[in-house]
Amino acid sequence: MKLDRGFWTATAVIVLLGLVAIFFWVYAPITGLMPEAVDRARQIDLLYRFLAASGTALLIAVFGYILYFVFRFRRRKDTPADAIGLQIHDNHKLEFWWTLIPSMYILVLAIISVNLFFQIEPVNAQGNTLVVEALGHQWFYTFRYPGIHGEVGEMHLPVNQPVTLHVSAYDVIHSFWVPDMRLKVDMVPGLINTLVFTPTRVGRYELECTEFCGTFHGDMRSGTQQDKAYVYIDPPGKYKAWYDATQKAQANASDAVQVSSGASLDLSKGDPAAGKTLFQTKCSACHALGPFDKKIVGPGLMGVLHDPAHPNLVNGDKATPENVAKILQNGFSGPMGTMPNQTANGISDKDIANLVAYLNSLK
Amino acid sequence: MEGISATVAHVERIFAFAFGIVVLLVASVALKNDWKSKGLENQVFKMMLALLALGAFLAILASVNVLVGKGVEI
Amino acid sequence: MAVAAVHSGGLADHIHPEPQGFLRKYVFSIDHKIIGVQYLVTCGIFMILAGALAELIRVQLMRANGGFMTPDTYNAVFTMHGSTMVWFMIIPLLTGAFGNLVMPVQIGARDVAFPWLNMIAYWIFPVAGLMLYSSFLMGAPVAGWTEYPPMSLQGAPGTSMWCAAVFLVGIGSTMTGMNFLVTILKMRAPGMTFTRMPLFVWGQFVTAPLLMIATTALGAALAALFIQREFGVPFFDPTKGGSPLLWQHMFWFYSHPAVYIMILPAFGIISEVFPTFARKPIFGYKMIAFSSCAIAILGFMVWAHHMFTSGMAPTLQLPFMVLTMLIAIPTGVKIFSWTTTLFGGVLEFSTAMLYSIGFLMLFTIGGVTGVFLAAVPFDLHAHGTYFIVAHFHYVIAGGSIMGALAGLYFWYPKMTGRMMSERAGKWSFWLYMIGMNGTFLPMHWLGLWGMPRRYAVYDPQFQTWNQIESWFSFVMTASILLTMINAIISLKTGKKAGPNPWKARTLEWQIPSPMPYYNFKHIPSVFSAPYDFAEPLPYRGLEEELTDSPPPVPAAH
Amino acid sequence: MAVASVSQAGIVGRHHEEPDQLYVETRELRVQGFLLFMVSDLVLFSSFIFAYLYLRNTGQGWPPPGAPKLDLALAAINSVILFGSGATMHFALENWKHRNFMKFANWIIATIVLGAMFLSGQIVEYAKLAVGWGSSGIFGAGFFTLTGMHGFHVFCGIIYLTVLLLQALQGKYTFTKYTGLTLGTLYWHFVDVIWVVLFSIFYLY
Repeated sequence: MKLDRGFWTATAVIVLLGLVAIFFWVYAPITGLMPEAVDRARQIDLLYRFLAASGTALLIAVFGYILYFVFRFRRRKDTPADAIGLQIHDNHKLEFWWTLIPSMYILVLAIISVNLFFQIEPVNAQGNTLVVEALGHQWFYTFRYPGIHGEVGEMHLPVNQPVTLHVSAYDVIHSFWVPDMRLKVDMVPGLINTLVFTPTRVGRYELECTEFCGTFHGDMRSGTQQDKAYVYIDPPGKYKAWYDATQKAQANASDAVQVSSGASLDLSKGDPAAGKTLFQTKCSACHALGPFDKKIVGPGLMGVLHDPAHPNLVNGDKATPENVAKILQNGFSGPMGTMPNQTANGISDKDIANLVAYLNSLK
Repeated sequence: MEGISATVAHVERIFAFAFGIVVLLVASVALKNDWKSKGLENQVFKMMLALLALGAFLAILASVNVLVGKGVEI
Repeated sequence: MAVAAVHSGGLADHIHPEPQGFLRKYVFSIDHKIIGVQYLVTCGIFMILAGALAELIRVQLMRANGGFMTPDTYNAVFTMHGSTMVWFMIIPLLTGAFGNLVMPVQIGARDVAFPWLNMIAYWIFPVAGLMLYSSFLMGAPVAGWTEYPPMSLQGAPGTSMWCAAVFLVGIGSTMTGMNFLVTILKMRAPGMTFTRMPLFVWGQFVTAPLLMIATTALGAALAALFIQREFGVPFFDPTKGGSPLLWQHMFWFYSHPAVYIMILPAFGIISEVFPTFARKPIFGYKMIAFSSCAIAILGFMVWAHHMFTSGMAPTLQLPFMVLTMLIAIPTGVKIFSWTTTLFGGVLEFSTAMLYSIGFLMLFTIGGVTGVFLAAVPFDLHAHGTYFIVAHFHYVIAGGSIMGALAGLYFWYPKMTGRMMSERAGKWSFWLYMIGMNGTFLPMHWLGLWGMPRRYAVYDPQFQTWNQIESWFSFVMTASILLTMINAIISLKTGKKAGPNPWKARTLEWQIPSPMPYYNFKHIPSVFSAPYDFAEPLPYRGLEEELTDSPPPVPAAH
Repeated sequence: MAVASVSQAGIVGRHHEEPDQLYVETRELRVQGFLLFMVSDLVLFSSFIFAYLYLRNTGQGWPPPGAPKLDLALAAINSVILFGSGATMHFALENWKHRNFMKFANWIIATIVLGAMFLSGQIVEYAKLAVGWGSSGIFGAGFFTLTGMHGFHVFCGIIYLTVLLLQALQGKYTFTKYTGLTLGTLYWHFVDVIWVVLFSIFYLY
């Protein structure tokens, strides 16, 4: 059977419809429905437009030909009962092309995706990056800010300031998803995951949990347990006001850990060399000598007292030798891990002084 | 107590070394004899004999502390 | 003519004696055809259960603030819906039911390689199903069918029962896989080379190793979860050194191939239906067969694409992304080949053909969204949302179940000797198409707009679309019920089918319907591929099958 | 070995019987099916080995704090015992093929004894470690789960070989038809070979 006029007409209609679909997806008002709240969102939307346009065009082609064949080659009333179809088994040329063209398409898609992937993936924190930590609980979120004691219930970000977001969870896997940011990362207990982005649009955005976490999974709240969870992107002035007010309000908030036993330590006589030996035997199983998010059981401790991105310790206190000693004395329990206290670790006051001296020497 | 368990370990090592060599030789000879046999299950047998010889070899190395894993008492 | 078959003594002439008594004939039967029907009926029961659970989900989602069920009940309901549909409905239906029913006949064998193992594999399945549903009595599992720890470590005692039940049904699957693989490798009729096998047999042949290997890996994961829950061994508990991601690796190493277990046999079914009702050979037989193999092999290398947001190393994410995209190529080849098979045919729109065309369209939608999700940057947005729900329901409800329904309408006459009502069948098809698309199409944009999955309550702006979906889901249920009623009533009232109502050309249509216990009086020999409608049938030795010559004599033991 | 001699006399009468076609074809099915069973069992072990290596390499370093020390000397002699049993099983089957019933029986009994010795060695090792499965953290998750699973396989193997020996004594197998013995040998070799891997990853790595 020759490819007749009907076939070519159908093909023309299919091509036309495909072009219309591509045109539609190129100009579809995605941002009208969903604003793009961060810098990465635009690129992800472009990828989505590419995928949607090519996908819809493919669907139109397949559906178009199926429907045309179904209509054109249906058994009619006058078709003899023993009629058979065209006895063609294959067509190597055709098969070659329809293997090659999808392969090319996949190649292009892979290049685009890989390229975009490297733009999205966490890069090393720059100098002016705001480092925020988001923590999942059953069933609310809390956040930790440099310079603010303890955990706060709302997430505010200043617009146009690069953000490095570390996430983890206390109990089960949660996730951090702001649909208007097009970004998502799971909060896995025992792991620190990272997102890097720059907010570009002021507003209030819903924060959703997409990793099933139990009874109220559909109803995760902000840390105050009152409101739905939101991320607020504020103008710099408004953010500053919020930050100052919160810092004041949180100054006297209770610690995540028990208050110190009160034993006063003399940190002045610490010996870094002795501390180094002790670190290797007592601490290195759980703490890497790497950046904060190089986590083993607890966070990495390189520059723990000198990291501008982490001016706070895991319990929210300022990173000072005294506060490090306090954690060594009392232990710590939270999403960044669990650390036994002084007695359980079997270290003396002198050991603590040595360790603090050693940690202080790491830069 | 210490002395006894050290002696036991010593004896264990000697036996492991000696019998390890026996098993290694036996498995190698068996593999050589079977080399030309055909059939699906015989191919599998040959593979397994080879692995058995490998295992015996590893046990010999372990018995003389050439191969020692992490977290293992010598 | 009235000469009983002569034994050459080989396996091909080894016939089980005719089973005597109700128990041996219909309950503890070792006949693959009876076992196939047993699977089919059991799967039907699980379909009703899981379908009812699905409707409970849809009723709950009619209102944004829920209220029909407590969140915990809702969580248990969707967990059981997913678990039942995957392990107790679709996998046994496509492998156990249709595989047993026709695969041995299509290769010209008298039975599967290990009939007793086959019987045991079947009987494990309803027992495991009872165990699964008994977990409702002790507090049903609530963490979704994926049961991610640490959530599943908090779950009710029923979670351990869930582990045991799925482990058991997995053992049954493994047995079926081994059985089918040996059967297809060793028991083909003389002349039935690999390139002369019907494509349904190819589907089963490619599925069997997946069943055998992947299911065992799942067994290990389930055993580890069970051990952790019952004995406190911290595989997955991060506070004691375990890793929640370990479960995700172990689970998806099974569950991604499981997706292909659920779709490859359905590919096989529609590859049988298309040539039969288009009266022309399948286009690109070899490409369809080899692309199935490619999909099965690639299927083992892409599991971590379910974990792009879990915090895996970026260096691992990239190869998984690219490999996942590669699967689109063999899948595309299949879709194009089936579409081209329609070209120049004499298409007869029986219900089986309608369902196959429906399969082709809906599966293509699921495949296209699958390529979307393979791209990590897009997956970062869509992961864990209703977009995912839409994607895999298009693949499973639009692909696997439509394929199974096509198979049911196609092989029902062979199974029972009677036709199903075509009129009711066409109604069921259109209801299914309308209901299926109405239910799952809106989920695409709901997900992209920000509705995560597994929410018992959701934001009010999504309520309208959810109500529309719920109403359409009732249409879908009506369609399934119509098919089931059709199948039951047609047992009694259906038109007599005769051996070959569709004028199909594979071996199972050349023997009487329903198929006799010995399958063939003489094992035929095969000298060509089955789909050349212009040629005479490519089989020798089938002359006596439809005559009333005496059945072959069972081998003496 | 009086029983064995009697039984051997019973077999001798039939040992010239040529296997018929049904037997030959069924034998192929059984061997292939059994190999596939071994493959899926191997996947089961591999999954747990993957889990162990994953926990070992992504966690807090190895050995984890508080893990007991393994005894390399005991493990070495114990491994040699198990590998030796693989060799004796090989001889058992070889002797059956060479139609020597007495030697077959002796070698298979040696295999069973060596297997039992290996199990006892494992029990001694467990006793020396003196920690529980659930209380030994990820060390126990890897070590006790895998070696326990392997020990269970050895235990099943001992029972399997005993049954085969009894069946052989009753004359179930002839010198031309002995698929069951082949399968038993395959199984026992499988158990050995798995131990090569387990021994390496727990004691040598």
